[in-house]
Amino acid sequence: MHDLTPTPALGAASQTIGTVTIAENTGVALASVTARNGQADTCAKILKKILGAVPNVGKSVLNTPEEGFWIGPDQWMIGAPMQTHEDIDDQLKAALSDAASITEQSGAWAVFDVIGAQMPDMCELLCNVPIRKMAAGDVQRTLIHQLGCFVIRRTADDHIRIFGPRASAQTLLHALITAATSVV
Amino acid sequence: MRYSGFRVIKEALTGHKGWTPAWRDPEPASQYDIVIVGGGGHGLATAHYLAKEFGQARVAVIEKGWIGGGNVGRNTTIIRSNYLLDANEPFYEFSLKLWEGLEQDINYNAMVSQRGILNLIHSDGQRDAFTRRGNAMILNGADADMLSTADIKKRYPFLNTDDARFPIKGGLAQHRGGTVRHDAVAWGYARSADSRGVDIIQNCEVTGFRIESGVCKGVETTRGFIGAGKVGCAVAGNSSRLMSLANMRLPIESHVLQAFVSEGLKPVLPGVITFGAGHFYCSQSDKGGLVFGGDIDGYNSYAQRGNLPAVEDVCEGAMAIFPMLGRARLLRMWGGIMDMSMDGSPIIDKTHIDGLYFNGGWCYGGFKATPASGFAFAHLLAKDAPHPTATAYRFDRFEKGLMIDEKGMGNQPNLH
Amino acid sequence: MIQKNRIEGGQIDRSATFKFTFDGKRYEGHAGDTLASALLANGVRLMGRSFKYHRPRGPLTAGSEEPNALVHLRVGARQEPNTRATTAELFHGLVATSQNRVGSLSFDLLAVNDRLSNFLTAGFYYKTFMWPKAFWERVYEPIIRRAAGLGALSLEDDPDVYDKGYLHCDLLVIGAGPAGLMAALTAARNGADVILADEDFRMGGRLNAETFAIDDASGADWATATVAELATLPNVRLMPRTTVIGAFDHGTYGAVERVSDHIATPLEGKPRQILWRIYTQKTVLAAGAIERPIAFNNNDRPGIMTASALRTYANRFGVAVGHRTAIFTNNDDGHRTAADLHAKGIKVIVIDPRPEAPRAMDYEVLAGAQVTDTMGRLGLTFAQVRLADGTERTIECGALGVSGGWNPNVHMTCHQRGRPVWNGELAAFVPAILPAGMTVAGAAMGDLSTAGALTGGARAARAALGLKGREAKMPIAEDAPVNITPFWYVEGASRAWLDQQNDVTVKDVKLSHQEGFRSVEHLKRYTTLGMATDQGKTSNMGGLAIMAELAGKTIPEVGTTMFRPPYTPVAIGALAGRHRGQDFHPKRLTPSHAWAQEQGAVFVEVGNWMRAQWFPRAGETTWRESVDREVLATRGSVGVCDVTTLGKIDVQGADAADFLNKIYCNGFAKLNVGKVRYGLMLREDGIAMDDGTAARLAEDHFVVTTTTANALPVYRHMEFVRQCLVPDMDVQLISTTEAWAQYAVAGPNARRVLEQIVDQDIGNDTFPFMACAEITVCGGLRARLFRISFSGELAYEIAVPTAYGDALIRRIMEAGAEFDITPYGTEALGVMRMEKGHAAGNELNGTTTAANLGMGRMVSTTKDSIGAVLSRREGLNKPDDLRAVGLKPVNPADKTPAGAHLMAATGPVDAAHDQGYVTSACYSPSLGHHIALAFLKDGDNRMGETMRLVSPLMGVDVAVEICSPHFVDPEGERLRA
Amino acid sequence: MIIDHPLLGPRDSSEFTYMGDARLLERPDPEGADAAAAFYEYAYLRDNPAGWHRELWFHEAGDRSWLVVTRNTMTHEISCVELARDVARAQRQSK
Repeated sequence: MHDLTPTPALGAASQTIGTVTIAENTGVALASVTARNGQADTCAKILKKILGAVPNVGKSVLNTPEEGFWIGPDQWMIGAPMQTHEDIDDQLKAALSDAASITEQSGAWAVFDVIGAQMPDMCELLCNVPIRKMAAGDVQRTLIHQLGCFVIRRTADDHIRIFGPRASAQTLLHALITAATSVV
Repeated sequence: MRYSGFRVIKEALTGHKGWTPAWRDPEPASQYDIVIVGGGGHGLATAHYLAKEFGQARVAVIEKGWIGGGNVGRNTTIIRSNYLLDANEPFYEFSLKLWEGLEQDINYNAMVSQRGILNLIHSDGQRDAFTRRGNAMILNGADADMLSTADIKKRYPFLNTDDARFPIKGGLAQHRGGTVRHDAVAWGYARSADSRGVDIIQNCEVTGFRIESGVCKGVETTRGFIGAGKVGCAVAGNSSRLMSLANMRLPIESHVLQAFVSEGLKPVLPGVITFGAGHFYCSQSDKGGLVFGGDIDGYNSYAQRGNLPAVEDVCEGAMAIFPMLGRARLLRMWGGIMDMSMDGSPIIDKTHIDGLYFNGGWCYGGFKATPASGFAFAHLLAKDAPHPTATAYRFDRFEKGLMIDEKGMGNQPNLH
Repeated sequence: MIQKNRIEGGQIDRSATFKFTFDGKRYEGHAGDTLASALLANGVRLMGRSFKYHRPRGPLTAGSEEPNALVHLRVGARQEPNTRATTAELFHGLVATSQNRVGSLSFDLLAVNDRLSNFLTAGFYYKTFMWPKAFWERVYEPIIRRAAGLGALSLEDDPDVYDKGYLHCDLLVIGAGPAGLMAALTAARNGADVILADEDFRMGGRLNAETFAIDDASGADWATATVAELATLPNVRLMPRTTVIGAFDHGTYGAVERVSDHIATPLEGKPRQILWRIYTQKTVLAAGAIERPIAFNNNDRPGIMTASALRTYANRFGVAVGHRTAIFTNNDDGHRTAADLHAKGIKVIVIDPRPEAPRAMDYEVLAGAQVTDTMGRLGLTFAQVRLADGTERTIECGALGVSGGWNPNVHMTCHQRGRPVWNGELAAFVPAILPAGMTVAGAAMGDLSTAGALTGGARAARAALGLKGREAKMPIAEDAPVNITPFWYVEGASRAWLDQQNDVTVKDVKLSHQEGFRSVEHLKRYTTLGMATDQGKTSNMGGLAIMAELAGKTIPEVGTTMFRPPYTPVAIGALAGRHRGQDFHPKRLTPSHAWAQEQGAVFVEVGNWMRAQWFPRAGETTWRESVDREVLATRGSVGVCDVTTLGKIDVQGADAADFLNKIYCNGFAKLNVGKVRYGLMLREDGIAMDDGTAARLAEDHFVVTTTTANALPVYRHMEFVRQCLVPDMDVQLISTTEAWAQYAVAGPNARRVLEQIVDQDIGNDTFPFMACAEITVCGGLRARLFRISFSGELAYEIAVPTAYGDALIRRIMEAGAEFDITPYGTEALGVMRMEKGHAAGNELNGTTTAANLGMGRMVSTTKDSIGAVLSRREGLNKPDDLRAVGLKPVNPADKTPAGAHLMAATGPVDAAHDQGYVTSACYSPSLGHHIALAFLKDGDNRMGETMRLVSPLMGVDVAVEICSPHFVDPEGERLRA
Repeated sequence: MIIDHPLLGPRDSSEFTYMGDARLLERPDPEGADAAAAFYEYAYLRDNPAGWHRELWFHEAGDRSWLVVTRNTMTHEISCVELARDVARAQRQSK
C-alpha cells in the first residue's frame, strides 16, 4: 500500500450563507464509460447490472454504492465512494472489458453539494438551467462563470450536486459564494 | 459648390438659401464606361479616384438603397495601418496617407482625427508578436511605438493595472492611427465624385449581370439594363449574394459584427485603445459617445443584428480594463454584415469573366481601407493592372497556397 | 423649502418625507416621488441644458422617454451621468447635480452657442474647419471635444457589483399597465408560468396617472388590487423596476432589474442591478404609447411638456407644474388633461387648432388657434397664440402641455428588424411584423382606450397560450375614441425643436432636405435627429412628418422609425456582471500550486492557468539570476517542473492507431505498445496546428498530449474528425487534462531521483528514451511514466491522479534532496527548449508549415492525413521558403530579441529586403550568451552566414551568425543516457 | 439563439462553438485525380447563402456532439438539427 496522502481540491470547510449550505465533497471516485462501436447494448446490460438502470440522456441513476449519469452519446460518468472505489476504473474495466472504453476521472473534478431553500434563486444567478423544473436525478451540463460543470438535482428538492473542473475549484467556489450572498 | 468657413458664414447671414444638394439624383444612362455596383465607402471612393486620378468621367455608382447605408455607416470609425504582413502593411499605410489628405482632396471635413491607437500587451508571447509587427510597420515606412505600462498609465490613468486578471505589460502604439466621422466619408466621396460627373444612382438594385460569351456587358437592375465597359463590384456584406448572380462561389462567409455606442459623456478617452486579453476596443467620438466593439458573433448571418452573448463579452472586456465604465450606459447596439474571407485579408481582382471586377472580403477591416481600396480598385479598373500596394489581393492565392493570414487562423473565417 | 406646487392626491406617501439636494440646494419630497416630480413640487422647472445650444431645459415627459431632465445622480465614485430625473426614484439623502454647463445651471457660459445657432446648423462642421490642414486636430477639434458630451464619469472604479442571471417562463409580459396586467392575470389564472416586468417602481402604467374608473374603483386602485392578486400566485414572478431591454433570437429577452438604485447604496454583497436573460415561450408586449409634442418656436422652455406628463404629475404625484396652465392639443386626449387639471383647481386654457374642438367643461377653449411662440428665459412665463381669426393673444402660464397625439410604443417589435406600418386613424405607426412568439396588446398595438387595453391584454394572453373556451368578463372602463387631426408643426416655425436633447429644429430638417439628405437614414445621420439618449422616442415622428411634407410624400414613403436595443440605455457594469478584476476569467491552478506558493514562486498567466514562472531564492535580485540558476542546476544535476497544463486526451478503441494516423501528419500505425512518439498535427489547409506526443499504453489505448494553449481546439478538432470524417472508426475520446498531475523530472540525475519513487525498474535498457508505461509509485499508487524530454536532458514525465499531485511533488523534492533537485518554472522551461531548438507557440504561430519548422520530411506521403493534400500547394513549398534556424550574436554581449527582423549583412534595411524574423529569444546560461530561434528565407543553406538583426522599434541593430537551432547536445546523447 | 439539440433539447447557442458550412463533412478523396482542386474547393469556397444554411456547431459546453444545424441566415430561424455523426454515416452509406 502506498504512503501518499491525497489532497482535496480545496479542503475548504462547508459554509452556510443564509439558508444555503455549500460543501465540498471529496468522497467521490469517478470514471467515464464510453461504449465501443457496436457495443452499446452489451455496455448497457452491464451498466444496468451495476447501477440498476442505464442513465438516459440528461438523467442520472442514484444507486448505491455506484451511481452514474449520462454525459454524451454512449457515454456515462460513473461515481462511487472514494473509500471503497478509489480503483473504480479497474473495477469497471473488469466488468465491461471490451464493451467500453474506461477513463479514470476522479482527479478531474471538484464536487460541491449545495443545499438550502434559496438554492434555486442562487442557481438563477449561476447557470442557465431551468432549476425549478428539474426533477430528482436530472442532470445538465452547463457553464458557471465560464466553467463547464455538471449540475445534478439530487433526491432532496433543495439539493444540487455540482461537478466542476478541479483546477478551477477556487473560482467555482467563489462564484457559488457570491451568488448565495446575492440572493439571501 | 465649394465648402468653406466663409461660405458657412455667408449662408448663415443670408438664411442658408444658397445650399444645394450634396449630389445630384440622376436617371441612369443606358451605357457607361465603368459601372460601380455598391454605393458604400469603397464604391464611392472608387468613383472619386476614377474621376479625379484616372480621368474616367463616364462612371456610375449604383446603390440598391441609400448611399452610405452599409458598413461605412455602421462601424467604429477607426483608421490605422498596424499590420504585420508585407502583403498588407504597404496597402494600409497607403490608405492612412490618403486619409491624412482626405479633407483637402474631397473638400469635405470628414474629421480625420489622428488621436492614436494603442494595442495593449498582456503576455511575453504577445509582446514578441507585437514587436515583430511594430518592426514590420516601421520597415514598411509606417510609424510604431512600443509603450511601457507607465507611459500608458499617463494617457489612461484609470486603466486597471492593479487588479487585472491579465496584467497590462505594455502596448504597441501607432500615433498616426485614429478615427474618422464615418458617414462623412461616404458623403464626401459622393459629393466629390458627383461634382466630377459621376452619376450616383440610388434605389437601383442589381438583379443580374449580362454576360455574353464570357464577357460582362453590363448589369440588369430594378431600373432596367445599364450597359458598361467594365463592372466593378464593391458590395461589402452582399459579395456572395451579388457574385452568385455570375455563378461565382467566393472564399467568403458573411458574419454579423456588433458595435456599440454609449450615452454622450464628457471626454475621457484620448485615443483608440484595444484590450489584448479579451474582445474590446474603444474610442470616444467628438460628440462624447464611447464607440466600442469586440468580436463577431461567430455564425453566418445577414440579419444585421446580433445577440446578447457577444454584447456581454464586449462589456466584460470593457470592465476588465476600465472598471470606471460601470456606470456609463450603453445607448445603442447595431450589427453590420462582415464578408469574412478565408485568410482574413481582402480581394481586389479581376474575375474569370472579362469586364467583371471584384472588391471585397474586407472582414471587419473595411472602413480604414476605404481610400486605398477605392484607389486600388480604380487603378485596376482603369489600367487592368493591380495597384502596386494591392498585388497580393488575388482570387487564386488560396489555390496556390499564398494566403495572407495575419492572425494565423487558417481557413475558418469566424476566427479571423 | 416648502413644496409650493404640491397639491392634493396622488400615489405618494406623505408620511415619508425625504430630504435631497439638487445643485447643492436642499429640498424635500415624498416616498413615491421621482426626482423630477419632487423638484417640480418645489417649483423647480429648470433641470438641465441641451447638448448643442445649451438651452435651459426642464422635463418634457414623466417617463423613460425623457430627453431633457438629465442629471448627475449621486456623487463620488457612484456619480451616474445622464440619469433621467423623470424615472430616478427619490430616496432620503439623494444628491443630484446638473450637467453640461459652464458656470451655473441658470447662467451657462456656453449658452452663447444659442446666439451662434445660425452658424451651427445641421452638418455645418462638414463644410469648414479644413484650413489650414493641421488646424482641425490642433485647434478646432479640441475645442469641439471640450464642449462635447453631456454628463461626466467619475473616473473612479465603479464600487458596486452587478449580477447576471437566467429565468425561464411560459409567458413574458412586458409592461404592467391595463393591458399587461390583464394579460398576466389571464395567463396566470390558466396556470402558465408568467413573468411580468415593468420599468416603473410602481406597477399600473398609465392607470397610476389617470382619474377614470375601472368597474367601480379608480384605475390606480384596480391596478393595486390586480398586482396584489398576482403576487399571491406561485406561478407569477412580478418584476417591478425591471426594464426589458431587447428582444433577441428564439424567445430570449434581456432585462435589467434595478435592485438597489432606489436606495442610497446597495446592501453589503448585494448587486446594484441584475441583467436577466429571460427564456420564454411567448411574449406579450404591452409597452403602452408615448405622447408626442408639436413643434412651434421656442417650444423647449422649462414648463413646456407633453400634456400627459402634466396629467401624470398632477394625478400620480400631486404636483401642479404651473398654477396657470395652457394646453396645446390636436386631439381629444389633450382635453382630458385639461379636465383633470381643471378638476384640481388649476386655471386651464386650451388651444386646439381644430375648428370643432370639443368644449367639455367651463374652462376656456381657443378653437382653431395655435401657439406660435413662448417667452421666459429660464422657464415659461407667456405663450403667444394666434387665434382662429388671425389675431394674436399672449397668455400668461407657468406650464404648457402639448399633445400631438400618441405613438404606440413599437420599439421592441423592431428589434428583429420588423418594421411598423402606418395607421391613418391614429396618425401613427403600429406594430406589423413581430419577433416570433410575440403578440402586442393595448396602447402599444394602437388600442388607446382603457377598455381596449384590458380586452387586448386578455386576448393576447389567450392567443399566446392557445387558450380555448369563453373569455372572462372584462371590467367596465372608459372606451373613448381617438379623435385626432394630424398636426406636426406650426406654420412658420423655424427654431422649433423636434429633438430637444440634440437641438434639432424644424429649420435643420428643412436644410437637410434642401441639401438632398432626404431618406430617413440620411436625415437622422445628417441632423443627428433621434440619436440622443432618448433615441428619438418623442422626436422621430415629427422629423419624419416634416420631411414627408417637404418631399411631397406620405410619411411611410419617407421611411419608418427604426429602433434598436436597448429599449433604454443600460449600465455597462450590468452587462459585464461579475466578470471584472480578478474574476474577469476563471483561474486554473496546477496540482503543485500550493507547494509552489510555499516556495515563493512567481506566477504567470498562461491562458487561464497560473503557472510558476520561476522560483526566486534569497539574494537573487533579478529574474534572470533565478532562471539561469534553474537551467544550470537542471542541466547539471536534476530539476522538476509541473507540466500538468499540457492537454491530455485519452484515445481508446480498436481503431485508435488508425485515428491517430489520420490526425497526425506522421505515421502512428506501427508505434509499439510502451512507446511514445512525437506527432505533428496539421490543419486541413496544410499549416501546422499543434504538436505533442502520443503514448501507446495498450494496443487500443493512447494518451495524446497537446500544447497548453491548444488543448481545447485540438480536442474539438479530434472530435470533428472522429464524428464527422471517420464516423465508423471504433475510437473514443475524452479529455483527461485535469485528471492527472504531471511533472517533468529532467537532468543527469533524473533517473536516480525517480528510482526512489517508482516501484518498477526504470533502467536505461528496460525503460529507454521514448518509453512509456503504466506503473506504480511509492509502494503502489497507480501512475504513468513517459521518458520524453523537452529540455534535452535525460528526462521523464511522471503522472499520478491529481489528488496525489501535491504529495508527489513533495516526495520528489525529498528524493531529490541529495542531488540538490531544483524546481524550475516556465522561463527555465522555455530557455531549455530554445537551447534545444524545440518549436513552441511562438514558432507554431498558425502560418508555419512542417517544412518551415524543418519537419517537412515528417509529412507522410504514403498515407492520408488531415492537411496532407493542401500542404503540397506551390505557395507552401517555395524554394526560398522560411526555415527554422538558430541565431547567435557575433558580439557575445549583444542581445538577439524576439520580434527582430533579419537583413543581409550589407544592403538596405527595409521591408523589401526582409529575410526573416526572430520567433523566440533568451539568454542561454549554458552557452553564456543570448540565442534565438528564427525563421529565415532558405535558412537551411545559410548556416554560418553573418546577418544584421534589426529591431527599429527597440533601437536594436546587431550582427548575428546563422546556426543550427540545436544549441545544446545536437546529437541527443544526453536524453538517451 | 436556441439550438434544439436532438438529444438534449433546447440549449443556448453560447454553449456551442461554430465552424461553418456543413459541407466540411464531405471531405474529398485524397487519392482522387483532382484531389488538389477538390481540396481547394472543399477548404475555401462557400455558397454563403442569404437564407437556409446547413452548418456545423460543436456542443463544447455540453455533450461534445457535433451538430448539423439548418438555419436561416436572414432570420436566424432554425428548421432542423441533426447529430453530425449520423449525417456523416448516412452520407457514407449513400456513397
